[in-house]
Amino acid sequence: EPTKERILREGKIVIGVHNRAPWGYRDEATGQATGWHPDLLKAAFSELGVEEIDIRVTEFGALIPGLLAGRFDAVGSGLSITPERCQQVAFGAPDLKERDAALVLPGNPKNIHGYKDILENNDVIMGAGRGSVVVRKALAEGIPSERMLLFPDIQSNVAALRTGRVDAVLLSLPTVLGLMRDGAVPDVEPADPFVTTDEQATFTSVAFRQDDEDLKALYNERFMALKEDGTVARIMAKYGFGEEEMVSEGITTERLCSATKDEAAQ
Amino acid sequence: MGFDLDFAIATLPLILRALDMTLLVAVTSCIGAAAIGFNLEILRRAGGAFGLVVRFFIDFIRATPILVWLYCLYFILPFYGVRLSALTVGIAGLSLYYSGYLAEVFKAGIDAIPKGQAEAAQALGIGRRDTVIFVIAPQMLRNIAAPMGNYFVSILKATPYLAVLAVPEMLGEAFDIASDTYRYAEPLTVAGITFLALALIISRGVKWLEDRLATSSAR
Amino acid sequence: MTTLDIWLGILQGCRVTASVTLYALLFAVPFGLAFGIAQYLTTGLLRFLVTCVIEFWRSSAVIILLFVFYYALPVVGVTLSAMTVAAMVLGLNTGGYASQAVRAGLQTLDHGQKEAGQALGLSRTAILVLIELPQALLVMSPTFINLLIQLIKATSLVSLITLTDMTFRAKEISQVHYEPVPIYLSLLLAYFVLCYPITLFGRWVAQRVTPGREVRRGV
Amino acid sequence: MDQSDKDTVVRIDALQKWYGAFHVLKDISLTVPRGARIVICGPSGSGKSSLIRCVNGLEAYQQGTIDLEGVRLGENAAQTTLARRKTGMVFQSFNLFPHLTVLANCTLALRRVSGMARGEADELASQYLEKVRIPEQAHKYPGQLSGGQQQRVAIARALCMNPRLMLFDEPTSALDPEMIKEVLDVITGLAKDGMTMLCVTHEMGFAREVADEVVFMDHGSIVEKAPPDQFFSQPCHPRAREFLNTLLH
Amino acid sequence: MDQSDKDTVVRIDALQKWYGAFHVLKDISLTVPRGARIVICGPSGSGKSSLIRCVNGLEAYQQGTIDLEGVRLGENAAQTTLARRKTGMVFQSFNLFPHLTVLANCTLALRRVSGMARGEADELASQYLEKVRIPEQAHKYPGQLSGGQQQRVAIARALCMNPRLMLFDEPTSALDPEMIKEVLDVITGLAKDGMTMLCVTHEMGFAREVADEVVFMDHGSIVEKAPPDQFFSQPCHPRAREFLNTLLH
Ligand SMILES: Nc1ncnc2c1ncn2[C@@H]1O[C@H](COP(=O)(O)OP(=O)(O)OP(=O)(O)O)[C@@H](O)[C@H]1O
Ligand SMILES: Nc1ncnc2c1ncn2[C@@H]1O[C@H](COP(=O)(O)OP(=O)(O)OP(=O)(O)O)[C@@H](O)[C@H]1O
Ligand SMILES: [Mg+2]
Ligand SMILES: [Mg+2]
Repeated sequence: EPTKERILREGKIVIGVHNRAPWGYRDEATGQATGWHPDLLKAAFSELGVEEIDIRVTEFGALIPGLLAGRFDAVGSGLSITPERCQQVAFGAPDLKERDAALVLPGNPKNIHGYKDILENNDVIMGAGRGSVVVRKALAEGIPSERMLLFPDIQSNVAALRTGRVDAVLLSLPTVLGLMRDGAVPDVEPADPFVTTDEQATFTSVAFRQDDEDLKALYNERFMALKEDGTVARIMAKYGFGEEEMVSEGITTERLCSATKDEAAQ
Repeated sequence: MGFDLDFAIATLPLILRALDMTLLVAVTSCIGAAAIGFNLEILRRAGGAFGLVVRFFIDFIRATPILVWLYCLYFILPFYGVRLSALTVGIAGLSLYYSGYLAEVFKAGIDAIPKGQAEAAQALGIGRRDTVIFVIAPQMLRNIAAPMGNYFVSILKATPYLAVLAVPEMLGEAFDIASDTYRYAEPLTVAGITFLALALIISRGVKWLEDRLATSSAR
Repeated sequence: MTTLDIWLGILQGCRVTASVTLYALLFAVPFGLAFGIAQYLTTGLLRFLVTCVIEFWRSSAVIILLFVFYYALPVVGVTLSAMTVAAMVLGLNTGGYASQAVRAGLQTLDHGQKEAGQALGLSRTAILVLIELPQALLVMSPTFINLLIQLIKATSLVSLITLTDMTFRAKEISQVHYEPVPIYLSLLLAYFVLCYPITLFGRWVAQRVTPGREVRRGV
Repeated sequence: MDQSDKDTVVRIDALQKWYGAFHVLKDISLTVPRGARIVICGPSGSGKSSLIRCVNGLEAYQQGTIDLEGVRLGENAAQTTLARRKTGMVFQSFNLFPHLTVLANCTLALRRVSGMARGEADELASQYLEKVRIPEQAHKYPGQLSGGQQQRVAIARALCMNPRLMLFDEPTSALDPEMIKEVLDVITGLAKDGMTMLCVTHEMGFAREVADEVVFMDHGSIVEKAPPDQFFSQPCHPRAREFLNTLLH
Repeated sequence: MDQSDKDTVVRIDALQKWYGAFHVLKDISLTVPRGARIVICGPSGSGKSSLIRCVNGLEAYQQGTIDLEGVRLGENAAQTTLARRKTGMVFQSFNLFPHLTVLANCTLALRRVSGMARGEADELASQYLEKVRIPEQAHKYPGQLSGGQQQRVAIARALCMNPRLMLFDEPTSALDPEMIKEVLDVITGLAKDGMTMLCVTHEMGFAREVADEVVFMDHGSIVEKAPPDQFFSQPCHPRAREFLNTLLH
């Protein structure tokens, strides 16, 4: 039975998340799936009679293997669209523009305001999530891997920052906003500003299996409708996203999947 | 997804790059764990309040997972002013943790030596320290070769936990390749087989040692 | 979030930790018994094959097996639930260790026991079931209890495959509440509370099964 | 089965046994008539244990034959099992089952091999425990008994299967001097009751009192076979003479 | 140190020892003059081993005193160590160090305790190995020797430290009959050379030949002390008579 039919029949979709605000996580209070992508998916499918969003929480690195292994129907946890990932999974329409940001100790003692500052100061050790896109950007900027500590999750990164093992933790801006929003993280602050170029921005989306083109098409169709009626903007507001995070016209999944590939070819 | 043998072979050198780190951590930790464990056991045997403390320490280690220990040493000690490097924490953590297990191995090894051996040494007027070094330890080695080898394999297999401390060991390297390429089967299989091979080499080595010790002094 | 909240939050994972342990035992006990006995009884090629199976489960890194069984097997059409994978991998790994204990227990048994059974005309099976196994299992019971503790601690790995055990809960909590000290100390304590009574029970059993073996302070 | 066979419990014929290259039993022939009490002695390593274990089927042999009440040993597994049930074996180190009570030690084979019901087996075992004079220890575990008591349990356990032949392999050599007597007394009692027995022992007083015949082995061969009086007073073979000297210091 | 003390190797005075609540040695007094050869016998559990182990400092005692050539045992650690070096102990179970060669077994204490150089120690040890008649086994491991040979090594090992007193705890009871003689011969040789010795044994032939005095213990007390001839022919105490009977079966 194709995934789409099954979802419509059961009225339930299973998505993989890595438990990270604001992307996709289990609300400690209610136990329900919440976050940017779960909310989008909920809105997109609820009119089709799919009321239930079932989440599987897993490590970030296991999101795509889990999807491919059929452990869940979609990944709704802030995956960025990259050409390599495009070869493995089918991304829906880009839904959020994602800039990078850095967490630093209060007062930003090492004065970090961009990749360049990290590159130029040999004392600075940066932390990041193992397998995250910022690592690749940092390498592309020329930051040597000896000055990177890659931890499996964000709380380890934050702990490393607080204990002085790293001087800055590079994350996506939405992640940093999510961390700061509920004030749960003591003793750290976002580097203000952290300058990135437009080319360095990435775009997130929901990922499906490549076999499930029809499911993806259905989702895309519903996503466009939600964009039209303002639902997307409302959900963006809920998580504190504004103009900056809006995906501009003309940016499509196809382009994102091939664009950097051309760059790589150059 | 399938399994691409060419790709698997291509990942081999990348993964083996981290072999030296894995071996460094494993070998140092084995030596550390054995040294600490032996001293713990000798202290425990001495009895008294100190013996009780040592005994509780060993029990405590054995009742808690290694991962939590590594977290504590790495992320919690700095709050109290002790900041050790990841490699130091990794080696110290594995050594301390497995010293509790090895202390038990030494205990069994010493208990298996007939009481008469220590008595004979005593009767000859040989001091306590010399008795341990020249009479007890060499005999113990033969009794414990096999279980000690098992724990050495365990230490080897525990090195991937150091990934949480950002130490670049083999399994972490395999996961990096996987998350770069989104091909999991090949790098993990290569890493898995490498670990298995190392583990088997240790087991065989221990078996060889055991046989040698057995023939050099047939009881 | 108070330390009490953290503590209660971690305990929510206790049920999964316990279920994984219990289901894993369903694999570990039969595997350990069957393969331990098989290794004891067989010779030649058959024994080699039995040894290979045991060594595979015993010497492989659990973390890799979990990953492969959960995320890679479905690709070739075998989809097992997270609980099944966790129970099977942890269970068979523990079972591999247990089989060595069973075999060692049978081998170290006085040879005369088997001969006395033969001399009485008992069949090989009867000797195994009525004479050898009861004694071997009794002698090995402290080892089995140690393996149980190791199994409980190894369940901390199942968070990798989406099971919400105690370690997973600690991670979840640390994702909303960035205070490593109370979280990891609570986790340490949680495992200790779970495992220490078993340690004490194991010691009590060990004293019962080896009566008259007074603590030797000969050294 | 002719008449002579009926009166022969064991007939060992040209038995040869090797451990690898080591020739441990060299052309042994020995006939044990019903009711005979034969003591085997000889220096350490001469093959006494090996011989007695062959009779019980605990060791394989390479040449020659052993017949137990007319049944050829080792020809097939079923016959060997049958033959084993006809012999009771008592070991130097007792080999009681430490996890079973004295009574359970005795009834194990009765119930598993002869398929006897529990009550009946218990009763029979109690009789034999009385015979070896420890009925009151029935519910203790072997570990709680003295060596002499343990060896007597081992004898009772063997007797329960109602053997035609009892084999003893140095039954007293692991015992303290004081306990040796109580065990030898029990064996002497059995002999008086007419039990056929083959006994490896160095207890010369016992041999003199009980044996019909003393067999002296050396280097895997039987070098002398004589009634005890003759053997002790005028051994023919020089090795036997030497051996007797060492025994008496 | 007065003259009588010079001629006394051990003086045990009103010795009392308990294992927990169990009174194992009850008011033992015994004097061993230089050159004396005393055999201790008695039923199992009567406290023979405990007594001999107290003399060697292997066991602590609660009351009474032991003086070794005028040195009070246990008063301080250094004196005890010194006293221990003056006694050589031979155990029932040999207790050789299985991981060392015969020669290394003998030289270990010489080198570690007396701080002797290797060559010198080897030479001295070889002399004693010759004395116990196994110089040719020097480079074997204990596991490759027979029980009798092992026990002779144990004796040589003790002799190397040049003890004033040799203690033997049933040195032959773990041996096969044939090997008992070779060990007893060695001990007899020592006795002839004038070595002072305290020997627990049940070998009556040996006691008769070698001992100056036989001490019979029962339930932790010395109940009879007599020259061997008198002890064996007309023991006064009923327990001693009973005990001698069991030994002779
Ligand atoms: N399983 C075996 N493999 C090889 N050689 C063996 C084995 N069992 C016994 N032997 C050897 O066979 C010889 C005879 O052994 P056996 O036990 O029959 O002697 P024995 O007369 O009973 O001696 P003892 O008085 O010491 O019991 C010995 O030299 C022994 O080393
Ligand atoms: N460590 C101990 N703790 C408690 N009781 C002990 C201990 N060692 C010996 N005993 C007891 O003390 C008593 C005397 O023991 P000892 O070994 O001195 O006797 P023995 O005369 O040498 O006997 P045997 O002839 O059996 O060697 C025995 O009843 C024994 O059970
Ligand atoms: Mg024998
Ligand atoms: Mg004794």
